[in-house]
Amino acid sequence: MIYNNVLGIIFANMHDESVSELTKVRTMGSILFGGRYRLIDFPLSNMANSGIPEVGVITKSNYQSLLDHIGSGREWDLSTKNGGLHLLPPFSHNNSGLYRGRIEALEGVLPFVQNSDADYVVMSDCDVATTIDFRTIIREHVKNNADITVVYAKHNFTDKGIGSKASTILEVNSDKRVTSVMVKPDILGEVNRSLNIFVIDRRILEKVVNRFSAEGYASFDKQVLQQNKANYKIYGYEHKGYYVKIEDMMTYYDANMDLLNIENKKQLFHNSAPIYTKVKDSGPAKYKEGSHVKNSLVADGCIIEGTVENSILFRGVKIAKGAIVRNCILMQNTIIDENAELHAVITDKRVTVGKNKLLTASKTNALFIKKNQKIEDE
Amino acid sequence: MIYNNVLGIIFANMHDESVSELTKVRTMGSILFGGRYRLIDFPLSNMANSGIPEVGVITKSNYQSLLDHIGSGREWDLSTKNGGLHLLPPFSHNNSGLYRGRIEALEGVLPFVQNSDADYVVMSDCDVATTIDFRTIIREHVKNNADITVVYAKHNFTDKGIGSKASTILEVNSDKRVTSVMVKPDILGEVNRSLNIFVIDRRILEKVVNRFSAEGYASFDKQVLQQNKANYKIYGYEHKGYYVKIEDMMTYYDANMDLLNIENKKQLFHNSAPIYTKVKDSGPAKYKEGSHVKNSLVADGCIIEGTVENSILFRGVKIAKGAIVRNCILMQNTIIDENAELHAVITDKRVTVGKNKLLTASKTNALFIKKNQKIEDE
Amino acid sequence: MKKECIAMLLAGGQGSRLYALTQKMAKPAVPFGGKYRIIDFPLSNCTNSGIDTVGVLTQYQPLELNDYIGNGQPWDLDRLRGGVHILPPYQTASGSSWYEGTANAIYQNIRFIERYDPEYIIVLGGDHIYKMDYSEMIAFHKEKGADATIAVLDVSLEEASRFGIMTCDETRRIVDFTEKPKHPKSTLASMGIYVFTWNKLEKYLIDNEQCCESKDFGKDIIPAMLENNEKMYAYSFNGYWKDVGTLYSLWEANMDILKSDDVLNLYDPEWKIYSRNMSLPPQYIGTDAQIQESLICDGCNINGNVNSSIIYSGVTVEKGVIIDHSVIMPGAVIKSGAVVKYAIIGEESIVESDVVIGASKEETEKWDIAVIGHGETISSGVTVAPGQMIPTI
Amino acid sequence: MKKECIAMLLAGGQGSRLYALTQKMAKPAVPFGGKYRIIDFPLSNCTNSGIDTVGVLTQYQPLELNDYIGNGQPWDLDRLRGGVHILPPYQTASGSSWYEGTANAIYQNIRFIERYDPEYIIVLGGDHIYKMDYSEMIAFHKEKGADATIAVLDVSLEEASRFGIMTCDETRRIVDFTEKPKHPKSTLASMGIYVFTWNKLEKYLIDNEQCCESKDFGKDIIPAMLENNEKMYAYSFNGYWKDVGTLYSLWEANMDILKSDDVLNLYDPEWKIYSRNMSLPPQYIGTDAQIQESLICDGCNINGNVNSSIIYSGVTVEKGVIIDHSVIMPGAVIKSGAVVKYAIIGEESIVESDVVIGASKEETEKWDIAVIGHGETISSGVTVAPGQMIPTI
Repeated sequence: MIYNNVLGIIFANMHDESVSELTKVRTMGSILFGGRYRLIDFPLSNMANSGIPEVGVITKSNYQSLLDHIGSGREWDLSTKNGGLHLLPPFSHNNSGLYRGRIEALEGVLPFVQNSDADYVVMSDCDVATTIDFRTIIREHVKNNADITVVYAKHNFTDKGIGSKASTILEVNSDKRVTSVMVKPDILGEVNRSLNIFVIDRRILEKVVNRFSAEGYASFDKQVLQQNKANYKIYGYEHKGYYVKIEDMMTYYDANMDLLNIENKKQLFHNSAPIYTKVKDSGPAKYKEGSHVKNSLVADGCIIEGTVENSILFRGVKIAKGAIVRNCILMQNTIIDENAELHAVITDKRVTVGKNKLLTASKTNALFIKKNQKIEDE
Repeated sequence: MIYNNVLGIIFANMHDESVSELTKVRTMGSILFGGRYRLIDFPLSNMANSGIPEVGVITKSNYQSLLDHIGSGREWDLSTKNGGLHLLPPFSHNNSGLYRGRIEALEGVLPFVQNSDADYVVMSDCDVATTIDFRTIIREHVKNNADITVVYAKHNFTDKGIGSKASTILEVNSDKRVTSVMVKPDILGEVNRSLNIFVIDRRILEKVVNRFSAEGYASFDKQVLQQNKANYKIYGYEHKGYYVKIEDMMTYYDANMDLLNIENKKQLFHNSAPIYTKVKDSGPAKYKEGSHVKNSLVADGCIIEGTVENSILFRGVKIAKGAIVRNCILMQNTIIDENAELHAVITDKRVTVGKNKLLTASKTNALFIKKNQKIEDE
Repeated sequence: MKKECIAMLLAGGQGSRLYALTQKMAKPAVPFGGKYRIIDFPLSNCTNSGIDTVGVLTQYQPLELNDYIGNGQPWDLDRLRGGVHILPPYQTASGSSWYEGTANAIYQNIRFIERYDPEYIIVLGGDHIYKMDYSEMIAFHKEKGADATIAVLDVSLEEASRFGIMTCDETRRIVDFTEKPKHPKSTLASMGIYVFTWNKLEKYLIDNEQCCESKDFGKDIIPAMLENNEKMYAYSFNGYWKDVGTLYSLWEANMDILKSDDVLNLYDPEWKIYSRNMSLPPQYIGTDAQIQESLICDGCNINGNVNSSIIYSGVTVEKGVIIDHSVIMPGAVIKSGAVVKYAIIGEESIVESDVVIGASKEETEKWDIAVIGHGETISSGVTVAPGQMIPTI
Repeated sequence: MKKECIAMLLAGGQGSRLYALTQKMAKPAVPFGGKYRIIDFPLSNCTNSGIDTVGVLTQYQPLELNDYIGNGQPWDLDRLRGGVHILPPYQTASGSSWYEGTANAIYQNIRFIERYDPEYIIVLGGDHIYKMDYSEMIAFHKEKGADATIAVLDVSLEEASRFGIMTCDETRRIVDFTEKPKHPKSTLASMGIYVFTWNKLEKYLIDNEQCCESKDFGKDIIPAMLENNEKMYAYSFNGYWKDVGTLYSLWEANMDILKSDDVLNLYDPEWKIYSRNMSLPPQYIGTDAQIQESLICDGCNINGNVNSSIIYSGVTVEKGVIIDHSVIMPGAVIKSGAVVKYAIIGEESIVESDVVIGASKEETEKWDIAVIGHGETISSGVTVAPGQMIPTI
């Protein structure tokens, strides 16, 4: 069974800076998404569903929420004596706990990689939510006799939003061999965008990290993929399934709202490859007399008496009588009091919006309200 | 069930400096002891056996080995959704990860204490190995209507070794109320020595930590027990069971050797209150032809062909043909090659002593060999 | 390893009065309350009461139940010492036998119980919906120095003849017990929850094997103990308690949850009801949905009209559907234009377009709930009358 | 949830030829090799082969076994999806029955198997000691496109008539199979380990229920498949394999372990044998102990003379005791001056001072091993002759 021969590595903090409002109190991996998930649930569930028996999660800072969320890895069936889930905290990296890029981060956890018997390493960031079977990619990687396989997807960059400036762009030839790599360019049109998911031979990974970290380089994309593409057999793998990539607050908002399209939701959540997450044992969602709910995702534990449209409600959200919520993302335990009205608002966990309050913003620039904040008359 | 109403707190790093040879690569709590244990196994098992459902372990530095050892708390049956085992790493403490004493350490984890519903907190360091039922102490604490109960044991200080200079000494009146507290004094004779185990009302603990950390104090023993003994109802509880207290390398050596007295071993390891530890799935200990083993503790997974006397062998130790080991403590996976001879040596994990090597020291000043060291001819 | 108190949960019953729902499933595994199964209630009560060792006695269609309980993790009962243990009947060197009665089931597991050397055991049923702190009942038992304590509920005089009925003196000591009396002397009804001092019970279990045919707690053990003047007390319970032994009472208990949070609060963080999670995405409420006074669970797609109903996990309700006062069990699909009123729809059943199931009390003379078994398909255009039952084939 | 391959472990046998040791314990729960029980070997093989879903079919005295397997954690089989499941017989709406044969036991659990929708199932016994990578056998099965693959061992011609014997063509395809032939045509013996393509086996299981009395793999299913010309292959195994179905072979297998690391290496970090841990302190070897060529486990106190023996967890061997070529099971106490030679002493048994049990082959004419059952006390001064058996009362 080839996929038993694979080690998973997840970078929980990579891209933290791109959604700094949300990562002030947590890692990229522990950002809440889609009503009941955190972003790390996607790479972790994909790895578990692909039969990868051992996964290391590289963290840097703010990882208490991540620690609470993944626990011993039980929900992903990665709570085992052999293999299983390993949190790799910063102290393994020269005690500083800081790293500038993927290469430095990997250098800090090199003993973990070296102790593994695996032939292949699957590496993933937490900025992409998708359902993907790593077994298929590894088979392709083996067939190509590749050193490194980069997972990409076609994307059409327009002049809206952050554009290509947050991505690595690949060109591949007809054999799928990578011929050109652009790191954070500013371009338009349809291109191959890297999803920050890689398959790499373990021994090559060790060599690459040893060599380039000694030379002081930090960026994997620049140093390995771009500068050394002639020295390694680097292939691309096109992921054709549905995905969202979170690059800033606007893409975060849009990615959530995208799930209100039921086709997208179906593509992200297959019955055959469930996305696992921490179980909270909330009661069912309760719709009281007078509730009006349309085109929304609602998690267990919500209690709704007001109006909710085109919105995402995380677990334990309460919408009181007469309240109106439109185009909003309300995270866990948000409370919207009587007759309050919200348009295009993102609330972090445990926000309270008091009676009769009115908060409006636009869908292209949603208003963000910080964790634990109370918006009430004094 | 009163003891379901109790929160446990273990200080894993307290006293690290006293056995710095061993804590260079680990916390006090993860020091190996008695053939198959780590010191934290004792407070953790005592808490589990006393039915305490939730335990926080406060760490500071070097806690990777501790993390590996306690995992999700499964071996202590503390791997539960509610309560269970919580590792409280340094970043909860102002991001600095450093604390000077118990009060500062507690300040860093105060939210954990405040979130608890418990009425009582049992606090323990990792420097004492004993079997103790916290239920009895809590009952006494409740009966006395005490704010704080300090567990102590009678001890007769002689002029040998470190003496009283590593301990807090209590005087109690006939009601067991604490009347006098000496912190690290230099005295002789039989006194009440604190075992660094406390029961304290949760609300009192919160108040004490808030107040004294704001005032800049770090030491619980000095600031609370000594300076404020009139302001709190502080009682002593005499622990009459067998215990060892580890204060420096010499007491560490003696504490291990003490277990070769079968009466001591019986007192430390009851059938009714087992000491749990991480399971390694080693094979049985194997005694080959030519082995001579006397008066020794031998853990599973050892393979012995040579001579072993008055020694403690941890898991996976190999003693080759013709080798002689006397009055030694050999930690996990130590290898003693053919015809090597060791007297009064402590080897850390994975030490190798080559063929024909002779290492001798005295029982009052055992030789310590660092982790992974190889003593061989070049 | 010694435990002060362990629980023995009698989950063996076939639940024949739940016929359509228990053809291939033990009664305690029947879904309830949106995301739960009946057994979640006693198991969660155990966990919340600090009881970490539970023996579950099964013999009828235990596959779903075994699979559902699994390692016990959802209820924090995946313990290295204690935890939840499924206890089926077994063969011994001297022969083999199925469990013959409630007392016999416990008797056959004496060796299991003795591994934990308990002071007390609490005997529970697997077919009641309630939240109860067993630790308070055990404290009462200890305080009274009782040999047996029976949890009791004050019922109406009419109902009393369906229960085991007790008479107590002023200290709550039981002076009389009658199983299903025709002329009840009191209204204190046994809830089928017993705390026993174990060494006392063990003796009666062994004696009972010799003498009695029925081997039952209510019929044999309790009367025998009473006769011998053992110290038996009644522990009063005042909360919500419902026997869900019939299809109607199962439906009614579901409806009770909708009434108000106070009846059976499923949102109390201090007394959570745990259940095995199915890893489904959040429910999606479509643009044509109309939902009033209902509970809906993870994984549902709702685009119809839902009123006063409980929609379990992973249910699809298409556009134009009307669901009223109904219980739709996990994975069912209700297709466009179907009307489901005062009905129970079993797990994974499919109700095709324009089917009409059940009716409200006002719409019909001979009213009762309609029931569709698990995994059934009701073809387009069919009408299922009120009170009709379509069992699983 | 889909699994490519799941294991079904037949642990139901009474093991009547292990009489003294299986009076109150299913055979797979019998202690073996110092700190293991027999079932640790197939379970650890599953884990090490990447099989994370195992059904354990039990019906005889399953208490120890259930308790020992518990949540499956020691073998990494405490999974939320898959993991180890105990499968006892059960009652259905249409009746109830005990398992009647190996094939019937699997047949009765078809619904369990189908929950995992497996391509393959591997059928294992619970009474063999061996280390085997099942994933290689499954790979062989896939490579051959087989319907059934049987693991075979080359035995001597004399032994062959005790086994199911196969004849193969040059592609390893099985052309003939005979259960316990009087005149074996080959020496390829079935180890009782089968890989089946599930949808193929399912059909034969269902057909077999109708036609046959014995409902057994070796007697019915394999011959029927062969007759129908299904693709059946023999997978050769070369490692150590021992049936421990008799007291003598159990003793012998224990002695085998002592011979050399190569026979059955218990110290291989790449293929650990997992077992449930008892949380005992390290063994103490006293000042009067003499130990040669022996295995000793956690929690023992040894102060006597131990030669070529296996001393299980928590055993006490007092001063002046002589133990030779013996197997001392967990928790036994051998008191001062006792002599135990070529014997098996059951769990928690007590051998009082100056007892003599067994003898070496040289010391006696009618030699055999002596056996003391679990929990027995042998009073001071008693002599237990070689070959004598004292069963558990």
